[in-house]
Amino acid sequence: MSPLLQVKNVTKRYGGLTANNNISFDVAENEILSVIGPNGAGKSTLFKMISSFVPTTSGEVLYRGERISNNKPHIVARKGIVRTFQETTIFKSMTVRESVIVAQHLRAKASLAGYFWGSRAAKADVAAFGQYADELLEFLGMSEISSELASNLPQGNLRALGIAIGLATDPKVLLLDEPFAGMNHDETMRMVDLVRSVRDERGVTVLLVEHDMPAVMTISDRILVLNFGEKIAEGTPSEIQNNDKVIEAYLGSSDDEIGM
Amino acid sequence: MQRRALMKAAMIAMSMTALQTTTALAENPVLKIGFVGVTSGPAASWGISNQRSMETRAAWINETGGYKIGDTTYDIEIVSFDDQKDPKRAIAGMEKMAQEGIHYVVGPNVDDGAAAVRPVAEANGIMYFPYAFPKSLYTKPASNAILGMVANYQSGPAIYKYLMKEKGVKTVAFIAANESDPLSQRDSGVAAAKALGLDVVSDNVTYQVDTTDFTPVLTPIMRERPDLLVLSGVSPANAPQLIRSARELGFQGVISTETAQDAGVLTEGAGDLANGFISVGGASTPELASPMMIEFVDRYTKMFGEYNDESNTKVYALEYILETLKADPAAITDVTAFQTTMDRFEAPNPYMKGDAKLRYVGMSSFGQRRQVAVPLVVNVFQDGAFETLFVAEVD
Amino acid sequence: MENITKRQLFNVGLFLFSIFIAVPLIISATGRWDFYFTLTSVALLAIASAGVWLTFYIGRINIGQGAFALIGAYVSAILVVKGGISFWISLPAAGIFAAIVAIFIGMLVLRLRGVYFAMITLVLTQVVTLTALALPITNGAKGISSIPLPSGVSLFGIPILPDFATMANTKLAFYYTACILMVLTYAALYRLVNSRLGHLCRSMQQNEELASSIGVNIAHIRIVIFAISSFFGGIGGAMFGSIAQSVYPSSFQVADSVNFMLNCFLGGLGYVFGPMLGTLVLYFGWDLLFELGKYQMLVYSIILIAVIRFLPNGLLSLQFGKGARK
Amino acid sequence: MEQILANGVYLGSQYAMIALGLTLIFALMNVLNFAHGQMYVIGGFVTYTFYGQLGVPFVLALLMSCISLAILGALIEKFLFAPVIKGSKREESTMLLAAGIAFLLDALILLIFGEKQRGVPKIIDGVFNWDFRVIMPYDRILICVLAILSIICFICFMQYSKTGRALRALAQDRTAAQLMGVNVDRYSMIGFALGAMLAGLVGGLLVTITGINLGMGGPTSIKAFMMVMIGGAGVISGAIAGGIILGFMEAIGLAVLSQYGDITYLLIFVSLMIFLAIRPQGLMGKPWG
Repeated sequence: MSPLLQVKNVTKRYGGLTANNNISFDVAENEILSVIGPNGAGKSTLFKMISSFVPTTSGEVLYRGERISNNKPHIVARKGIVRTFQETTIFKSMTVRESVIVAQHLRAKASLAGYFWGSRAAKADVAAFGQYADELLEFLGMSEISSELASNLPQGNLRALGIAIGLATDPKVLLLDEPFAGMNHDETMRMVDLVRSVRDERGVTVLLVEHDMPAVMTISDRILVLNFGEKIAEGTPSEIQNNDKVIEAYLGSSDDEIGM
Repeated sequence: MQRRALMKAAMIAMSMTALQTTTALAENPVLKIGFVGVTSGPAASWGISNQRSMETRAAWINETGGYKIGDTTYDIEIVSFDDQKDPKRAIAGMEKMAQEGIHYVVGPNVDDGAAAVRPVAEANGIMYFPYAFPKSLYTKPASNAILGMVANYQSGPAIYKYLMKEKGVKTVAFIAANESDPLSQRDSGVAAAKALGLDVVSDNVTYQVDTTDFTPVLTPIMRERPDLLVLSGVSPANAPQLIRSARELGFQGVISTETAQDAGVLTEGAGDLANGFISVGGASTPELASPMMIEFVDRYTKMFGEYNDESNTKVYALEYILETLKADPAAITDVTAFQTTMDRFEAPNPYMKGDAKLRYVGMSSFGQRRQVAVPLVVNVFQDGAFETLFVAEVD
Repeated sequence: MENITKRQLFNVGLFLFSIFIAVPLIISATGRWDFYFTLTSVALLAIASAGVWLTFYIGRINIGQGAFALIGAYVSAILVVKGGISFWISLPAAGIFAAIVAIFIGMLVLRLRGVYFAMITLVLTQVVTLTALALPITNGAKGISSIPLPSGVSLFGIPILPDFATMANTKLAFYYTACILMVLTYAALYRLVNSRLGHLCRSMQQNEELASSIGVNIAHIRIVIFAISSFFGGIGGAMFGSIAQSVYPSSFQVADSVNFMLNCFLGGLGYVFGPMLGTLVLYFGWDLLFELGKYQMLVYSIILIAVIRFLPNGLLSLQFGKGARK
Repeated sequence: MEQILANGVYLGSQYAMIALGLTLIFALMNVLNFAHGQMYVIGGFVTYTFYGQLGVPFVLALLMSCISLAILGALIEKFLFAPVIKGSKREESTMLLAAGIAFLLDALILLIFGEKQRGVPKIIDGVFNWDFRVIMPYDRILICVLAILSIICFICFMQYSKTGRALRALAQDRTAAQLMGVNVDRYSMIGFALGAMLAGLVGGLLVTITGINLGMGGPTSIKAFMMVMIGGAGVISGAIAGGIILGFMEAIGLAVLSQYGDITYLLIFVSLMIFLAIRPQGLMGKPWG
């Protein structure tokens, strides 16, 4: 069986700076794969290339054998590869529920004009969107805050909202950008459970970039380690924990906890 | 608290409005004459000189007991509307005039405004005196516009002819601002010059109205070394700078324009460099000004602190309206009576020495009498004041 | 969003009643006939402002609506004068032509944001004015004047629209036409904003990256919105040309573009009907202050500053209170 | 060719100064100051009144322009912009305020200084003429030199003085500056005053050459916007570059394109649009959301 997502010899250069150098790996269906690495290792850039937010300098990303890199983000999203954001990138003045409804854009059956005129299909869509939003928020345990304005949410909920927005698009692959950053232990564990259930109950393949080592070790099926734009290791959590190169990379920059 | 502050502001505005409307109570019935033109923004000086000459004259009339038309003596009230040089506003202004029951309006100051108000003026029976030159405003079927000054296609040829004869001018260059009015004036100027046999060496150099440095604009023209440089439709603000730049670039020929200018502005902006600059003016030069003109200038200066020579050409419209009404009192409310009177109207010109007449002309340019006969006074600037170069008539 | 409350229905009814019945009644009672033109202008400028508001809705400051209004005015004038086509056909044609131009220009400039977009649209206004001055078809500096009034339209011999030229009171006819167009525009705008396209616009206004990550083709929607916006501009401009019966390169200029934008700010960017109110206050306000003579501009600007100082989110924020509604 | 160069330097230096004030205000508070041109005009009229009317020495009159505009700018910031920025949901709302202020200043200029074009006596007579290859009146050369000197002073001020450094920190990141202990409110006001002062200074300088009238305000603002956009919004080097580029564009454009007559400016504007479309953040700017 061919892997769901293949990253093949991907390189990104910004001027003279190499952010990613010749990186290759595969992601299997229904897997949780984490990308880790010290600050500036090029994790975010890798994510941006997979979701086509930036073009690759060379190499390509394949989804079910089809090339998705160097494309428009919305086209990649349409194929089912959806990313969330590192920062608090949200729809500030929408409520949680509104955000989730808007995010179901790709599930719409009626045309934009249909919505304008209020066609039957559009009405059906609207009803379906609302229902699905409630369902999703229930699933994510966010029902109580569904009518809160996004800009009023505390940080932990913001990340959950990010995931909710991502999930609302019905993704096949969800790219989570540092879902645990800035969370305490309890919050992190709750999020770990959530990500797991997303995979288990919704059949979504999850790719995540993270700093929080314990969380990554608990959640991941496999881990990919980057350092200075190079892939230095790939394997199961226990393999990674015992990998000399990884230990060296992390010892060499033990002081940084937050960052790219 | 915020709401209260806002309310307060609104109240103040309203009470100010109320205060303004309580105009001087006079025993005479009031005859309202309108003005629609630009009195704010970049072109403010055109409209303001216009409005102020009307207000000066009205105040003068009222002070001396009013104006007798037929058996009634009227006080004159000037109702002004600032159209901000926007044709849309000009229409609103003309509507406002109709609302006030006004049948005689001076303005607008520019081509687009004058064209835009035409439907309103014709529908509401308003005669208006634009300072805009397009012939379509004055030729049939247009009926209600009367050109309030000498058009450049009338003054231009006269000036060129004079310069050809007196100064041996053979080549001419035109420069205009990149706007409707100046461009139209340039085109008709070029046509007139060609018809006279002048060699037009440059006619497509334009400048933006907001130009602050004319040197780069003028450089290509200077290479052609024309005998005459015509500043088509130049605004009083730009004229001194153009003159200064041209002279500083070493231009030796004659510079002229067909619009009215202010001597003070020229002195301040270009000083001696403006000597010899030819423009079209009214009748305020000492050689021509009647005692009445001198008194007018006096009163204007007292009222507004400073005279504007542009008003020399703008003093006439109100006088024409009043004199024509005097000739036919029925015309106060009936513009068709006014229009018929126009064909035979004649009165002495109070602002000029000699026996100049006020009458309506324009047969040769428009095919109907839709222009005021103001003397075509061509002035030359010399050491801070205008001198009359020659005077001609328009038919 | 689908359920219109009774209160809203009542408000709409009240609004329609006031513009179509109450205003004409009040005008004929008070004899202030000049208000017709002013209100007609307000309606038409409000249409163009609605377009600007729509571009604000995708997070773009549009100071180029004057350009599209001018394009619309010229297209209609040229079709009517040189092509001999009925005004009623030239009106949508003007809108569509403006929209097509917007699509081409939009493809070039819509990726700009913030002040950069604002600036380039401002330059666009100048470009269109200068083009109108330079082109032979627009008659250059001389403009197009003596445009005939809208002619009558009949379908299968049944008159649908009267011939304006034979009318005794074109003011009223233009007023009604402008009001109907305005009502249609705002109804469409309201529908649009509350339909999925509107939601997508809002998502783009708040975060374009996130919007594209959920599969929104932001480039496409921007162009669609810009085209609709310019369509409104074209319609407003064409109608104005018909009232003034003349079009000049200076009929719509930078000052107009800026005013369209100010209308939106003044009314409130968060409210669909903001630009309508903003236009009414800004344009009508100027006329009402007419009595002040040379202090008109002074008082006008002071009031404007006071409004923005105390109601920085627009006039309509007064009614809805802080933070209410979207 | 030499003439074009000279024209370009002259125009560029004065444009750059106009753009500097605008970009400073923009960088500090994200306000596109529509009233910048009006401030320039007021500066011109103040110098005109003191130098042209009252006979005060030119330098003193210039100083009066600077002081009065700085005060005006500070007041406008403190009582209008600062509260509006705080209370408004979308920061673009300040554009309405800026436009309102532009209207207000226009009205005040008309009431106080009148509608006429004003000019002052030449500060130096004579024309520098290098064999008809470069013709430049001496007063222009002087103003050009003064403008360049002012720009250098301004850059030094921003680089080396404490205030300048605080302003730059503020421009870069408001929140960070606040954390670093910069008094944001105070420095916003100082920055705005400085920006207004620059406008007044140019007005005062240029009144000796071009004169001044109330109509110059709006167009000057628009021109300044263009320069800022060419160079990149909110970047000081960008404003200078933008000013010089626009200056040269006009000088060269008018010389090279003059054969195309009426469409010279059309071509200039269209090329500007194309440039911005290709390089949306200008030469040196950072994209602004």
